Amino acid sequence: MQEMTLNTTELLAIPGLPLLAALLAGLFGWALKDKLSHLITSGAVIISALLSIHVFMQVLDGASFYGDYWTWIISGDFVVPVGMMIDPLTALMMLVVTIVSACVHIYTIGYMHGDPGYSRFFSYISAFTFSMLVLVMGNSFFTLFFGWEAVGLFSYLLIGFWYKRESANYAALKAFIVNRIGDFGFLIGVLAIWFYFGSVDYKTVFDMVPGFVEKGITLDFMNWQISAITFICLALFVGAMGKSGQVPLHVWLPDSMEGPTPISALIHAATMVTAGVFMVARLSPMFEYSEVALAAVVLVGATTAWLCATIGLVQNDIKRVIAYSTCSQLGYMFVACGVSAYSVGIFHLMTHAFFKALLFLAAGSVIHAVMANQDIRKMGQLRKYMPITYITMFIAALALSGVPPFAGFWSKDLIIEATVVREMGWVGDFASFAVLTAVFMTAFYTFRMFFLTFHNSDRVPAEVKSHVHESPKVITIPLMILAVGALAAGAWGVMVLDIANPEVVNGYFGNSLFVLDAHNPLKMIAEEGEHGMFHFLLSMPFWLAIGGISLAYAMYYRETALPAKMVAISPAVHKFLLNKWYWDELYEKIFIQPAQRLGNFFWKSGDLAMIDKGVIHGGIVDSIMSGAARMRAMQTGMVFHYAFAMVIGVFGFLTYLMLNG
Amino acid sequence: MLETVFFNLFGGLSILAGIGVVLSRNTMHSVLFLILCFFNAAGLFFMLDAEFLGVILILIYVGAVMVLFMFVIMMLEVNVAKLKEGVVQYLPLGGMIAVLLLIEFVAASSSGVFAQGDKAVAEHFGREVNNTAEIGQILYTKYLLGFEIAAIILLVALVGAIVLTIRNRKDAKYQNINAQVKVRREDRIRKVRM
Amino acid sequence: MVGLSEYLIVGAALFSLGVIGLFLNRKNVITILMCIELMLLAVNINLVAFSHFLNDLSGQIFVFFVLTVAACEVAVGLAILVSFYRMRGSIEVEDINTLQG
Amino acid sequence: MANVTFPFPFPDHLIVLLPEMIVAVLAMALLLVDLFISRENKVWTAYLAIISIVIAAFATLQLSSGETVHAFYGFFVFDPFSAYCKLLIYVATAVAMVISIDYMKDEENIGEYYVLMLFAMLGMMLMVSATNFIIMYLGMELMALSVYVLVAYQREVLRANEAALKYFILGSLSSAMLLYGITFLYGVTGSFDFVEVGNALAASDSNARSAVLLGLVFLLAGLGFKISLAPFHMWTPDAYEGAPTPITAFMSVAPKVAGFAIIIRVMVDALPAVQVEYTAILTGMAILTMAVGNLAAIAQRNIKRMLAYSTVGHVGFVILGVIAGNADGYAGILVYLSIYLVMTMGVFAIIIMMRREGIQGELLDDFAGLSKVRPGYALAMAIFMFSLGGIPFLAGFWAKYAVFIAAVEAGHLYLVLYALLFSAVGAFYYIRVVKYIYFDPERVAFNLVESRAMQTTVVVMALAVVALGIYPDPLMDLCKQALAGLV
Amino acid sequence: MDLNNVMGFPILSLSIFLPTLGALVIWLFVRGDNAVRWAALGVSIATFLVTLPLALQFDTGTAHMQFEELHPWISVFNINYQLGVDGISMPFILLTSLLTVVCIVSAWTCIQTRVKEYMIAFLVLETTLIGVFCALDAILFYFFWEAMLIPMYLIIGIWGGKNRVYATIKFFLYTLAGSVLMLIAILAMYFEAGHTFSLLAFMDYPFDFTWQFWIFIAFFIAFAVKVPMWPVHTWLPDAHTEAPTAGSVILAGILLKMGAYGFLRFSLPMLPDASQYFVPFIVALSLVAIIYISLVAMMQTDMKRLIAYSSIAHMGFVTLGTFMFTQVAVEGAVIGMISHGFVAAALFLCVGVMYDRLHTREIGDYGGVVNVMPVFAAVMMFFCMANVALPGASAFIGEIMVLIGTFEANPVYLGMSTKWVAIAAATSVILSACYTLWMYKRVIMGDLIKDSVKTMQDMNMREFGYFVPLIMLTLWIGFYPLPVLDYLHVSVSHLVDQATTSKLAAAALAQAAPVLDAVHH
Repeated sequence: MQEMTLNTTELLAIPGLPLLAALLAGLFGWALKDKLSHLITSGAVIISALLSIHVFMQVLDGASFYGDYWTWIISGDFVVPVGMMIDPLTALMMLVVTIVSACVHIYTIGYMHGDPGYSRFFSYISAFTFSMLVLVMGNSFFTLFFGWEAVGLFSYLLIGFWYKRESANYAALKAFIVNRIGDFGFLIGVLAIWFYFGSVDYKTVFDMVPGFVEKGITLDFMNWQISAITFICLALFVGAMGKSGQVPLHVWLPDSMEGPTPISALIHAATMVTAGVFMVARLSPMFEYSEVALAAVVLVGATTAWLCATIGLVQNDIKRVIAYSTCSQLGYMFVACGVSAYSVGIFHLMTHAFFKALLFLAAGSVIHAVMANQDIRKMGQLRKYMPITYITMFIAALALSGVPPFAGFWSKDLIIEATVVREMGWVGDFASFAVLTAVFMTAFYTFRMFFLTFHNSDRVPAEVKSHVHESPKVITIPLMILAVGALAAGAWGVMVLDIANPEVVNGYFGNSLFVLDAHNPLKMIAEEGEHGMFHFLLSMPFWLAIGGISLAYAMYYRETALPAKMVAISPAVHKFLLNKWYWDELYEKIFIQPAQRLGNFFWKSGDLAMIDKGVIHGGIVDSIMSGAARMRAMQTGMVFHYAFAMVIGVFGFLTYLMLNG
Repeated sequence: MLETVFFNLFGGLSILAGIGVVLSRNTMHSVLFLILCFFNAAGLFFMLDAEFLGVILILIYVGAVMVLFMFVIMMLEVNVAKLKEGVVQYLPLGGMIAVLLLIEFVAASSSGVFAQGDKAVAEHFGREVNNTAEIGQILYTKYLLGFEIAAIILLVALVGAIVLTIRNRKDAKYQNINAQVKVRREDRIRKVRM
Repeated sequence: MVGLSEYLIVGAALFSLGVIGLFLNRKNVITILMCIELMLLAVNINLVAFSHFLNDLSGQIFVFFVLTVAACEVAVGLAILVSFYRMRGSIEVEDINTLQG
Repeated sequence: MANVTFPFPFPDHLIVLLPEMIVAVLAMALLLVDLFISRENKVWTAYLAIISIVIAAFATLQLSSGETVHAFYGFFVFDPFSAYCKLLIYVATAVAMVISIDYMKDEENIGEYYVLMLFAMLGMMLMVSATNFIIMYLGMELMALSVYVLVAYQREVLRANEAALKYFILGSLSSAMLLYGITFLYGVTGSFDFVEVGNALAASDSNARSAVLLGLVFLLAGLGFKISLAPFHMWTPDAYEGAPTPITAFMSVAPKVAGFAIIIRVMVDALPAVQVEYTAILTGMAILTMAVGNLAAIAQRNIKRMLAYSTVGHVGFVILGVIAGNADGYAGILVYLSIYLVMTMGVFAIIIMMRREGIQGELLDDFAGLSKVRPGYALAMAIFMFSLGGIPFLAGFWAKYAVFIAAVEAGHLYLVLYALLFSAVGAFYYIRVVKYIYFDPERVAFNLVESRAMQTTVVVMALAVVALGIYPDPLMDLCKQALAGLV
Repeated sequence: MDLNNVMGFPILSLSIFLPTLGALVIWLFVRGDNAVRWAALGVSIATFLVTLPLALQFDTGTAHMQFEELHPWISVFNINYQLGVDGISMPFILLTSLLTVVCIVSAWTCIQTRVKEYMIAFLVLETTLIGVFCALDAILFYFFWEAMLIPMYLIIGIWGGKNRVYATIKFFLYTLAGSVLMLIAILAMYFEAGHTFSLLAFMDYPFDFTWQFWIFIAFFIAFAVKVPMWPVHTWLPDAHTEAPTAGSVILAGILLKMGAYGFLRFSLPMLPDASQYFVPFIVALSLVAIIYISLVAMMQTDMKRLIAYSSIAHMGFVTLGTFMFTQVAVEGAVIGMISHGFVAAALFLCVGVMYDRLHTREIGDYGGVVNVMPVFAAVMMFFCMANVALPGASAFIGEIMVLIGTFEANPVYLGMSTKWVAIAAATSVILSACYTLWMYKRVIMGDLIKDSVKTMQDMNMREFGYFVPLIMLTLWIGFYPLPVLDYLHVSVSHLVDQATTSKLAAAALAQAAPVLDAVHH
């Protein structure tokens, strides 16, 4: 196969333009004023998006790129090159990132209009786009880590964008710290990779993996032997869990909704949170060799998919509902990766990016309309006022629920099939159960939110009502663009990109993903032969989704009294779910408070009491001072005491000498 | 034989007189005991063929120094002192140490080289000139330096004693600013425990 | 015959008495001065005894100097004492106590 | 038959006694001249006394040839070591006189004050050059008697009298002890001459051991008293506090120089046979001295008293040079004493200036806020204090260094470690003075009594501390050379 | 070509003494606070310019000392005025001269009393600090090491906060007590190594194990106090808290490095066997510093105290890296030190900026500062993130290299795999974020509630000005550390060789030498 090489300048421009724009808007925003700021940044990102499309087209034709640009660190054997690796996986990610980002940029022009931090916001999202592009385009674990941390930073900055809100600041801090827990794992993974492979760029490492696995190198931890590759994968996966909001590190993601809605769409739905999935897929040549790691990925993903769906059932904050659905959908993607259907995972990532961004932006449009109210109990009947938002939201909801032919259906259905097909013991059974039930719940809570917002009774407070109107074009146009994606991306993926091709190598992704034959669920699906355009009519997920939508329709469209009754039946369950399984409280109890107590203990008891007061003052200084006082007391002023001292001295020395003589 | 008797007499008396000096409650008695002690010591000097020193011990010490003592005692009217309670407190330890020290002194004094060696027995060497002349001969030659220094010491003592005790004529009254400046609280105020 | 040691023991006894008197004294300073005289006398006895037994006159010369210096010391010491008495009104040992610590 | 040969020949090499003669004669002359100087012009007595010292110093320098000359039937020696020590003593005495001028100008009988200082100096000079216990004793007494009187010089001040009385009583006791010790050494060796004593001790049999030990201990007690070695130090704080400040300055340097000089000479010439024993005793004394001096100083609020304890502490360090017992150690002692002289004189000059209207200026509190009013003096005081604390780029560091390295060389590593720990403890009270000067607000007005002479003293001493701190090589070289004839 | 080799130009001496000469001139001739400020700035910039050729003319191809100067100083004891730098010490000299400029600028308005003394103290301090890094004679090293105490004592004591006297005396005595042991170790080595104080001779001399053991302990105490390592660290929070801003900057930026530099210059090359013997001990203390101290830092209510504790934690990384004996780890430790010099210094400057306005360092007295000081908030955010060791900041390079080096280090020294040490140390990733950003949140973020905060003005150009070089350097080393690493490679590799080559065989040989000689003759 003939290798086509991509244009380096073009590739550099894709992350470079947003960076440049971000620096301009960030450093000189005061001089550029709002308009110029958003023009520069949006323009840069749009150009990036176009370039990405161009690159994508070339990649479709079989082009790729691998190369180092410069060296970051050299120290002894430790060399960290910085370069790019462009392959189908990367190209797809670039596409998603830049397009969603471009939409969000445009949307932001309208959404953030008049905000005092206007140009700062643009600077942040542009810089974020740059970071995300570095993350996906890099060719080594270090570039990955760099992007990883950089997106974390901008996520932190954007969640806390409205710094006057205490809750936003708290959410930002929480997001950063929880992410750092993941990064801790990532870092250890990188350390281990350097240690075992002596290199940190993908190509070298991936090439070495099979040989390395054969050697069966193990790590010793408290007499427990753990295979090195498993250790590496698990450590890296901890990083993915942090970034992608997987249980038990999911707690930051719903809170991150404190940030402005565009970034919820961009960062906490479409791009950054999917970095974990991207990472697992990118590292498929490693994960494939560790059954334990794969099982862990499935387990975590399935748990998240199910658990967050249950929480989503009862939430009343429009963005939180979507946020929990994001967690849940990310869980799906991990399940896909865990069952070795990496291509499907990435596929779902792509479709999800479109419909979830759309959901958020539409929700933002709603929030904008009802004057920053996010509580769906204070909405209703909004379809009358904002038809475009209503329709796009409806498309997105259907896509999320997995109703054909919307985007979500294609990818989700493949995941479920792959999960069911792939035999992974109890983990597999649990995962199958979880992803199936979660489909029902997803459909239910999505439409619960949808009906409560746009239908149901009109509960909008009177003083807000006069303000409710359809959003301006800068907001609706991105909605429509994304709606196209949410509508067509699924079909496009399966039909054009041939993502469901059982021979991954022959599909769109080519060599960029790696699956051991024994694992390949797509192949198993193909063998079972139930693949087809209309097989959905026979499949359970479809009916579960329809069931969920119907239930929501019954409860929130028809019989609006029903929900209250249901709550009354089991208030404890409702409360449990409403309080998100008490994860935050649990963490408060088992991590935060003990850490603070420990810190206080070390400080007060360790540093102050033991070292300072105990040893330094109590021990050394006190003994010196009491010695001083004693010496002072001995100097009585009485001459006969002085004489006595002299005599004793003489006597002592003489006796000593005579006895030792 | 006679020598032993005299030695015991002089030695014993000087020690007893020494005890008297220490234990006597009346300072004047102490001085008198000290004089007695010196007399007996002079006796010992004579026995050791140090006639000149024996004589000046009596002449200078008893004649001048002790008289000075008595003079000061009388001037300051401090002859009878009351016994303070501290003595009893310190007596056991102090006494013990003194006794132990004495034992060590005695041990050193009677150590081999003094008790048995060629130096141990006092022979009376025959001499050409008397003790005073002997001393005179070397004092003004070999020990001239020491002698000169001793003279200067005497001068210093003289000057010092005068400087310290001379009373300026107080008929010319003037304010001694310096003294006033230097006064400290402690100099003027004494804490009295009530 | 009386040996050297005997003389030395007399000296040792007098010296010890001086020492005891010095620090057991709670009377007045003059007694202390007398104790020192006692100690110097012990020194002199030692010196004379050694001088005699070594047949070396330098010991006696030293005694001569010691006596001279002792006399000077007494003069200066008594002068200080008198000066002190003028300021303090007492020469009791325990009253010499403003400087301490 | 008496073994006295008569007549003795005329004493040889009398010329090397020239400095002593000059001082003696000029002092006596000054005693007379002073009678003709009016009260207003008493300052001239001081000048004349200083001139006498300068002449003596000139004579000493002229005589110095690097040779060792024994004079007066071997009673007296003039060697580089004694010449160097004498120069230190001259400087200390002269500076003490300079800083006395203002302090003492209102006292009575001021003429005799300077004469007595000259006599005290003469006593020290004799000590330094003595090679014989008799001369040593006489020199010590000449010094001691003069200093007793000087301490009590302010007759109107109770504490001066008390200080003198205590110093006198204990000094007499120490003299008695010293003499008692000497008698035993004499008894064993039959001589008062250092070298002869040394030879005889080396040859003496074990029969004499207890007598020798008794002699040694009492000798060391007497000598230790002069240099304030614990437990014979207890007069020091009281005498220092009570004495007129210039005399405190004088006492804290000059007699120490003389004392260490005589100790070194006795150890080298007379006592090498019992080096093990005296090292043991001195080690014990050093341990006590460092602890007592450095600890007790912490609890003081009067700076003179604090410096007294500090002197004790320093003596504890200096004695390590003797314990080391090698040429480096003795040279280290000279280095230490030279530097100590400079630091101490500077400090006392400043303390004297602190005496001002209604304030004695001796309490640490009296220094509070000095830096704001008199930054120059504050800086100088800080320099002296850091130097006394042994912090580098100031001379005090090299003083300690010179002694400690010798002690390490002699194998006393733990002793040096102990000393260093106490020097760290000691640093506390020095830097506390800096704290008063620099960190505390001004409490009382500073109407300092200043004179050009005092200012010059402070400046010269401070510069010397810095200069010696940065480049101590010449001094160290000089001190090493000074020992050439001795060891 | 080479200033040093061709002309014998004493560039190191000039760097050392120029500040003091400048101080002298200022003391004697400059009057008026403003004139003093400008003069001090001029002197410090001149010094910085003088030190620049060190970097430019540096030969990265050799591990030998460069720009050497050798003059007899105290001939009696064979003490020489011997200077020289290698790749390890040279960067610190530049760091010092740079931070001094920053310090002087930072004190421009906030020091209003005794300006002259302040500037003089800083210039003298600069002399001693540069001297420490140049000295190749043990006594000269000690000389500068201790001399540093004097200006620092005065700086904290005179211009410090409320509790300054306690803090400065504690600082002084702590460090003095520590260095006392160093002196005795130096003296002992002097006699053992044949009457020389040359560090290079010490490095070559085969000390036997007992010697190494005890000397290591003595040096360790001296250096550990300075670093500072737990449990002798408690002077640092006090000193930092009470010091004036610039004092904290120098303290964090340079002084702490002296201890770690001591390990690199003395312990590792001179006492390789003892160093290896003590690795578990040092590792344990380093981990305590990283974990325990981080937790303590989290609970602080005083910003400077918090940053001080964070410094201790970061120095834990440095000591950890130093004692891993791998090229990467040691280089990482050095980079970590340099980086900490920028970041901690800048954080203290940030606190200083706020302190100048509200005169309080309590976190609780602030909140919502970003509303009134947006530029400042951005700058502080930058340094907080650098403190958290985000990639792109210099701290990351140091930390990752230390971790890499630790992970791959030879487990022989520890008796167990160093991987778990690296993993434990990596928790700093989480902990540093906790304490730094929590503080940032409480101080900078939030609504403007407190009236006092409302009065705060954003930074002026001068204040912004001294952050700019620090920001640029942090980014420069964060993104392009190669130039600095270039200086280190050969020197560190030489050092690692020395540290991993046992001296014991040679020592045994040296002891046997007289016997062998006797046999041969």
